[in-house]
Amino acid sequence: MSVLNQHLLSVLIFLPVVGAVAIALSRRESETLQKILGLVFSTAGFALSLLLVRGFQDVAGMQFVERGRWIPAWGISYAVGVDGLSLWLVILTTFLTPLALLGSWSSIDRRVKEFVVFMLLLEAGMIGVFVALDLFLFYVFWEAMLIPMYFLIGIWGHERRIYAAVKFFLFTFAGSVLMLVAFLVLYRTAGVGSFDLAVLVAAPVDPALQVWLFLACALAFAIKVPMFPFHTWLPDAHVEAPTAGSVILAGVLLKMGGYGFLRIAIPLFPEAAVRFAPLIGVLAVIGIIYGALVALVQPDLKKLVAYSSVAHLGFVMLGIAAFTTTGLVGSVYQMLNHGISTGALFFLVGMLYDRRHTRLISEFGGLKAIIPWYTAVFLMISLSSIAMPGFNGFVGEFLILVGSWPFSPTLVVLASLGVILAAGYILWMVKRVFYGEPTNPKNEKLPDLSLREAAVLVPLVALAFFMGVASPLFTKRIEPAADALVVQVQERTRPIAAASLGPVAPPRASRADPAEAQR
Amino acid sequence: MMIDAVLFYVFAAIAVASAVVVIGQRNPMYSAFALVVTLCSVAVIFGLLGSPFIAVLQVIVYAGAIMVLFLFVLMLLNVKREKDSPSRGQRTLSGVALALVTVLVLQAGAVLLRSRPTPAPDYDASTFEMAKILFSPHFLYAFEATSILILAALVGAVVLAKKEL
Amino acid sequence: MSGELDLRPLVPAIIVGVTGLVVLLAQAFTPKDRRAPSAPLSLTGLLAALAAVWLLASGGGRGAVLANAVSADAYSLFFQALLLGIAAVAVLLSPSYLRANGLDRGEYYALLLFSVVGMLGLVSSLELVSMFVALEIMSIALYGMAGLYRSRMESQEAALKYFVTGAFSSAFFLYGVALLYGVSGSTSLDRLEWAVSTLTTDSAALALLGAGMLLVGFGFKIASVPFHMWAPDVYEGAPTPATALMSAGVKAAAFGALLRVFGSALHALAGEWQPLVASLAVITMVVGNLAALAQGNLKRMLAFSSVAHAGYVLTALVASPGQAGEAVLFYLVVYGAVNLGAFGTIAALSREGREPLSLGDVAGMAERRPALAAALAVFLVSLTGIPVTAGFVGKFYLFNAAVTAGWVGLALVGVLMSVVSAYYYLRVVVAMYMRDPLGEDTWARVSPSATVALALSAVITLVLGIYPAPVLTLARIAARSLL
Amino acid sequence: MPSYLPIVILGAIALGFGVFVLAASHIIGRPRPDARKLSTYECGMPPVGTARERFPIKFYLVCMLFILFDVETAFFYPWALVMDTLGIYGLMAMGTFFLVLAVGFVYEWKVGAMDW
Amino acid sequence: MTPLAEELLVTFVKIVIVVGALLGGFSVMTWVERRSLAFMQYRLGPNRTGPFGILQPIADGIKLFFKEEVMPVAANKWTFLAAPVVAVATALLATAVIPYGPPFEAFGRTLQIQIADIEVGLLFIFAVTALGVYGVVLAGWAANNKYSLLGGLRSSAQMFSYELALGFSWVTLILAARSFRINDIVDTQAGGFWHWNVVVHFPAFIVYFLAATAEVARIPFDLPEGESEIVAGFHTEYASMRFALIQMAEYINMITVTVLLANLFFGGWHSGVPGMPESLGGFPLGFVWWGLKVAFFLFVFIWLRGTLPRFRYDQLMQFGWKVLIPVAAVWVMTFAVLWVVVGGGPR
Amino acid sequence: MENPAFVHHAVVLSLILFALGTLGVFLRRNVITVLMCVELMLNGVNLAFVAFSRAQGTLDGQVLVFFVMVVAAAEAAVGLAIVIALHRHRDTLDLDAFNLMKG
Repeated sequence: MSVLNQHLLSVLIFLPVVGAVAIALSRRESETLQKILGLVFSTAGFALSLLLVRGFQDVAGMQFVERGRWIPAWGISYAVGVDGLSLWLVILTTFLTPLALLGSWSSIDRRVKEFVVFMLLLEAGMIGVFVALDLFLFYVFWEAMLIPMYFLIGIWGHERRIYAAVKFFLFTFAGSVLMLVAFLVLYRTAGVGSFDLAVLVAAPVDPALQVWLFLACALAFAIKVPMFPFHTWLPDAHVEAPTAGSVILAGVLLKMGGYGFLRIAIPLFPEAAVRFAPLIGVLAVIGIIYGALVALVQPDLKKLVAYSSVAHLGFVMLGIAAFTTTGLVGSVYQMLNHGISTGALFFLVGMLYDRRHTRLISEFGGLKAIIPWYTAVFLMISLSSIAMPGFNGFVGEFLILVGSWPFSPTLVVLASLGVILAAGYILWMVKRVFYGEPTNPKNEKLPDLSLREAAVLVPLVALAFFMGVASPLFTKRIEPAADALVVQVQERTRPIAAASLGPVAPPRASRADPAEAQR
Repeated sequence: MMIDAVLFYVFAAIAVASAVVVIGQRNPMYSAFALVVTLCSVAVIFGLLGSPFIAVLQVIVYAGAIMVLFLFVLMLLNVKREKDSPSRGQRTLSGVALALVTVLVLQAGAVLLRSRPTPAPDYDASTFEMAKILFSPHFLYAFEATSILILAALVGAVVLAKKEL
Repeated sequence: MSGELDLRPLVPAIIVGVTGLVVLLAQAFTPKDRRAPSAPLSLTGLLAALAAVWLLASGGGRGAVLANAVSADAYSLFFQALLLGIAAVAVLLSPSYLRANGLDRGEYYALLLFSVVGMLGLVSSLELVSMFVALEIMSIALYGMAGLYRSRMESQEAALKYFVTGAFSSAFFLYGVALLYGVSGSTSLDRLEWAVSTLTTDSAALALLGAGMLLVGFGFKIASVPFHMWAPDVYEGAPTPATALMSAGVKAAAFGALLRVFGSALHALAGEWQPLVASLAVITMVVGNLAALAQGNLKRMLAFSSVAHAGYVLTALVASPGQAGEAVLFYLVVYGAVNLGAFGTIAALSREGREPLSLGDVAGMAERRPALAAALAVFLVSLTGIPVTAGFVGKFYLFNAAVTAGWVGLALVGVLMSVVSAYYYLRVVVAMYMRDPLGEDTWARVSPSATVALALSAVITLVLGIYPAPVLTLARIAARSLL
Repeated sequence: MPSYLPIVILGAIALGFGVFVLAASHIIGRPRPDARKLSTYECGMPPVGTARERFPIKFYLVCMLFILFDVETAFFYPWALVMDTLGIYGLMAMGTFFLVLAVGFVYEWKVGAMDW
Repeated sequence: MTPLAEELLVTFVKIVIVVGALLGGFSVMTWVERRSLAFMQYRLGPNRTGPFGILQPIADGIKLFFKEEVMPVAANKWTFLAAPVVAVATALLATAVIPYGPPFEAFGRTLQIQIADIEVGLLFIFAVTALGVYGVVLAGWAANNKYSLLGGLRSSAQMFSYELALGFSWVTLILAARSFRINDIVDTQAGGFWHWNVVVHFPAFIVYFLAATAEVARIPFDLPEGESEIVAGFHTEYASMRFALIQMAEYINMITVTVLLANLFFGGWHSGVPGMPESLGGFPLGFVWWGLKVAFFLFVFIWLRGTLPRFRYDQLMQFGWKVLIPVAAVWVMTFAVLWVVVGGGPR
Repeated sequence: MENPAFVHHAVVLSLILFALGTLGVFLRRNVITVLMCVELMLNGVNLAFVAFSRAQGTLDGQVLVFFVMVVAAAEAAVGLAIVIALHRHRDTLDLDAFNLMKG
């Protein structure tokens, strides 16, 4: 492996930081320079992240692993790596960030420097969360990206931005501090003197304790996802955030919740996870239906998209709760899909907002005739969002529903109801906004997509298509990791199931080797 | 030894009685006088406990210097009696404090009475021996630090009280 | 006798003390219309003392000297370096503030240096009386500093309240010392440790009573609830750089002594006092944070926050001395840097007797003073305990210690209260970054020395948040010498 | 008999003497009070206001100096007692103490706390 | 007779002797002072009552006893009454540890006219004198008179300012004697007048003499009274026996410092001439030397009063603080250095 | 030296004085009286030191009294200076009157 490959993940994390520092040092007035620099750094990051895909092998286990001593006194190391679960999420992050910067090129017109800096820092934090292999490191990134997001919402958001920013911050912070305590307790009880994920996974935790630890972690992740009933921060944050913020928030941040379950909560506390799976499944389905129903009655475009996120992520959680290989693959895939389609939807809503400074559905109507290109893109993304076959959304939801069948047919049926509802609210919205006669005279002079906007949207649309058609290209990378996770959890939980018959010695041999445990 | 004990209880009674006056008086001037009496009684008790030097020092430093300063300030500022009627909240607070302190004192007193350390071995309790300990290296740091303490107090007091610097 | 008279451990304190004398004399002999070079002198002295600490440390430190009264073990060297650093930063913050408020007198610096002498003594004493004298030096000098703002009634009130509570707590401290002396026949910590480990039930009760009273005395100094009521008034009324020193230095020094007494000398009684400390920690965190929520005045808010932080630090005390030591030491470094920075920012903007104290005063700061706002934001984020700032690592360490000792509940209260604290810290950030400025920017230009101080604090806050390992290692070495 | 007992007896006698004299004079004396006699003496003028007014801060300062230097002498006495056994060490110890306070003294002097 | 009762008896006798002598001394002193001053000022002084007016003090006493008692209505009654008692009690108490004359053999035991010989003798005097300030402060405050209050403040400020110098002046004596006992200090001065502390500790003597003069408020330091500014100072409102008690206290204090002066600096009962016999026909000659010294210095105080003008108050305070105290303190350190260099005095 | 029986009662006496001082700090509103109560507390401490010194047969306790006295003196000097400084602003010594800062 080349030097670059050895340090690729670190480069990916710190390249945006370097960019942020460079921009922070530039003069306040040179705004264009700052924007260009931001774009250059984030695009470079994306390009480099593609190297990950190229070098990735379709096997389970961590790749591109990098370890360094950090705080040896506590067994904290700087450990990063990717596997199938995180690979695409990293790419998604690096992919969406330049687009978000490009998309808000003109809509952000004040304090540009800070905006770009925060965006890049946010990117670094998000990548860090996805690649961290050490609980401490994970937590650091997890919390660290709160701050830039908080500023993005609070400074460049809309009318109730401060309320939304503080709410966002406090909700997620409250959730994550409990996770921190859980980590500390785990560290103590495991007694391995290390925060390394693999090492901790290999150290068994008393199931009674696991329940508490799992709940603490799950709370943090559930808030982030957000799972019903912890979702109340999300509509506020999404609606009040600037376009770029919404895109990143929906596109990447929410994924961190689901990813947290897969990477942290389930492997560390498998027994508890299995025990709580039904609850999660039920909540997930409630989220699907609730989100869809609420979205149905939203008069505000952005709110509608926001609630659709609640529904979509319900699918993700359902797949995770089902805990079959197919379901997990579907969940990860659905996370990517949601990132692309909802990201794109937020872009589109933002572009409309830039033109009309309103997001009320009732303000629009018959836009198809005025801005045809825009309409076309919107339509395609909508189809992706409602899981139209041929688009990426379909693959994800299908996998999830199939994978969840063994888990609970009832829930699958109910979730399918959610699919139909999604079609309902999206299409109804499309109808009201684009079809019919232009009702509002203010809309008559709206310009169609600019070249820059097209440049933002085209990759998204293309990807939505591509992922719908060539899904195996993606899923085959996810599968080994998902499979390994399922196997590992089953191995761990089986002795517990048999525990009523008597103590069964845990399979020590396999646990001693972290790599083994991962598989 | 009989005489010692009698004197001890007499002066202990005087000390407590005058201490009660200290905290019971509304006129700070009387409190100050009562405190002087307490201090002198305690000095006598120091003497009875075999520390004549400390007894004398108590009078020199406390009664002869510190209390004079208090009286001076009382005279300089012409301090009046405290207002007669404290508010209800204050009275409640005082009641609570009184009760609390009483309970604690009873508890602590019981502890103190119960814990009798081993009887003292024979030792030379002269002032000379005490002075040797005072100037032993063990207390050297505290001793030298004391000079800084006094200096800091000096500077602080001047800074606070002097009209113009 | 000469063997015992190894004065090297005292060299830093001696340097600082002598500097204080020089500053005082310089002030006395400077004509009325001229200004004494107090700040540079003080800074030189503090840095020289810092160098002395470094030399001592590179020489491997010293054990107990002066018949077990004082030591320059790693523990005290660590604290001495910390306290000298804090004092140096406080000195850097002072000149512009003092000039802006017409308080520019050498006495201020002299008192500051004397209080530092006290702090140094407090952390290096192995003996309760030396400790007490040191405590008093520190306190008395600070009473003077708190009341220095002679034209302002608030300042005098602050001095009075600080004094009354301080004197009251000293008496408690002393009675505690007396009782422990009654138990052990000595005030040396090592003798005490020995005596405490061989107690009968009756004398154990006595020792516990003494320990409790000692705890009350320390409780006042670290401003833990219910002994905190002075803190907000004093922090508000005192000149701001003095407040910075008070909040960072006093707390560090008092915790240094507290840990030495309770962690090592009285450790045999840990089973008895730990629940007490734990409950103190809980009420301190809860009351401090909830009270801070209600504050509109920045200095008061920071005061209550410092109360709350005393609670966080107390949580670590339930751990074994070694681990508690590490955590507390590291946290005090962090806390020192952050609080100096936070109060320093307020002080640096002071002009003509005014300073930014309300949220309205800092509104829109990010657009007018981006660097300053960023620095203050870093400090506040660090106080909240969010990663990549040192505050996070510090809290992590503290709560880790509590959890390791099996007190998960304490850590839970701690983190939940951190969430509460996020609300009031963020309010300031919101004002600076998300609100529009009110009126003209009439605050002072930040002087070069204050810039250095603030930059230093901010850099330390960030660096320790990202790469704490070296300081952690030092803290561990230092804490180990406590055992 | 304890060596201090005579002092206690003398103290009692001294107090008793004072009280006795006052009481005797009270019994013997023939008070004929009138308003003028009982009014406060103010060089023959009717008294103006009360005597309990505020007085210069000087008195406080000098008294403060007194108590601080008084405790200094309190250290000198035991030191003088054992100086013989301490030798150079005692000299250095007290010398340092003395010098620090000398600085304080000079400071007070310069700052005018001793000017009347 | 049990030993305890015997001891008590001896103590009582001593106390009666000392107190009686002091009260007698007080009376005589007033007469001597008035006569001497008169002679110095070319007048006669009291000469009607008895031969040479020797009975004048008794007449004065009787007069004061029958005098009308007056207390201002605004005064604080009990404090007003307590002040003279405190003054005279502390003055008497201070005399407890002073040896009056040498130890002598009588009734088969060694006796000394000293009420109590305690370990911390010299400091006891210091302490009791410190308490003496209260008499002044109380008197000044209680009368509720402007002159009294200001006078009280002034007197007490003067007293403790000089108390400091006084205290310092003893330090070197203690150092040399290695004891707080006045007897020990006297004994270090045996064997010739060049051993007297006035020679060895000359600066201390100067400081002591000036400070003591000021302490008992004798001219030129009698600032507490100043007819032109504060009338009679703190005792403006005092009359009859109350006034007499205050006067008595002042004279007793004066006698005390004089006796101390003789004891501490002038060899006490040691003659100062080597080879002088200890006693003459069973009578200890020490009493003679001692008596002569005390009488001489008592006269010196009167003499000073007759010849010197008084200071201004600011001069007085500045002299105390800026001259006397530094000199005393520096002398202490100098002496200590010399002591170490020389290697200590004779043991 | 044999211990007299009242040594322990002296300790209790010290506790009583200390407690009375504490009580006074809470009960009295006059600043100067409060300071005097603190002195009373310190005096209780001194008595405890001396009594324990006697009971333990070590002289350290007496030495400690020295330091306590110095501290008491220094505290009195500074405390009363503060009182005087405050009095310059306000013609009262009532602790409750000093409530400029609230929150």
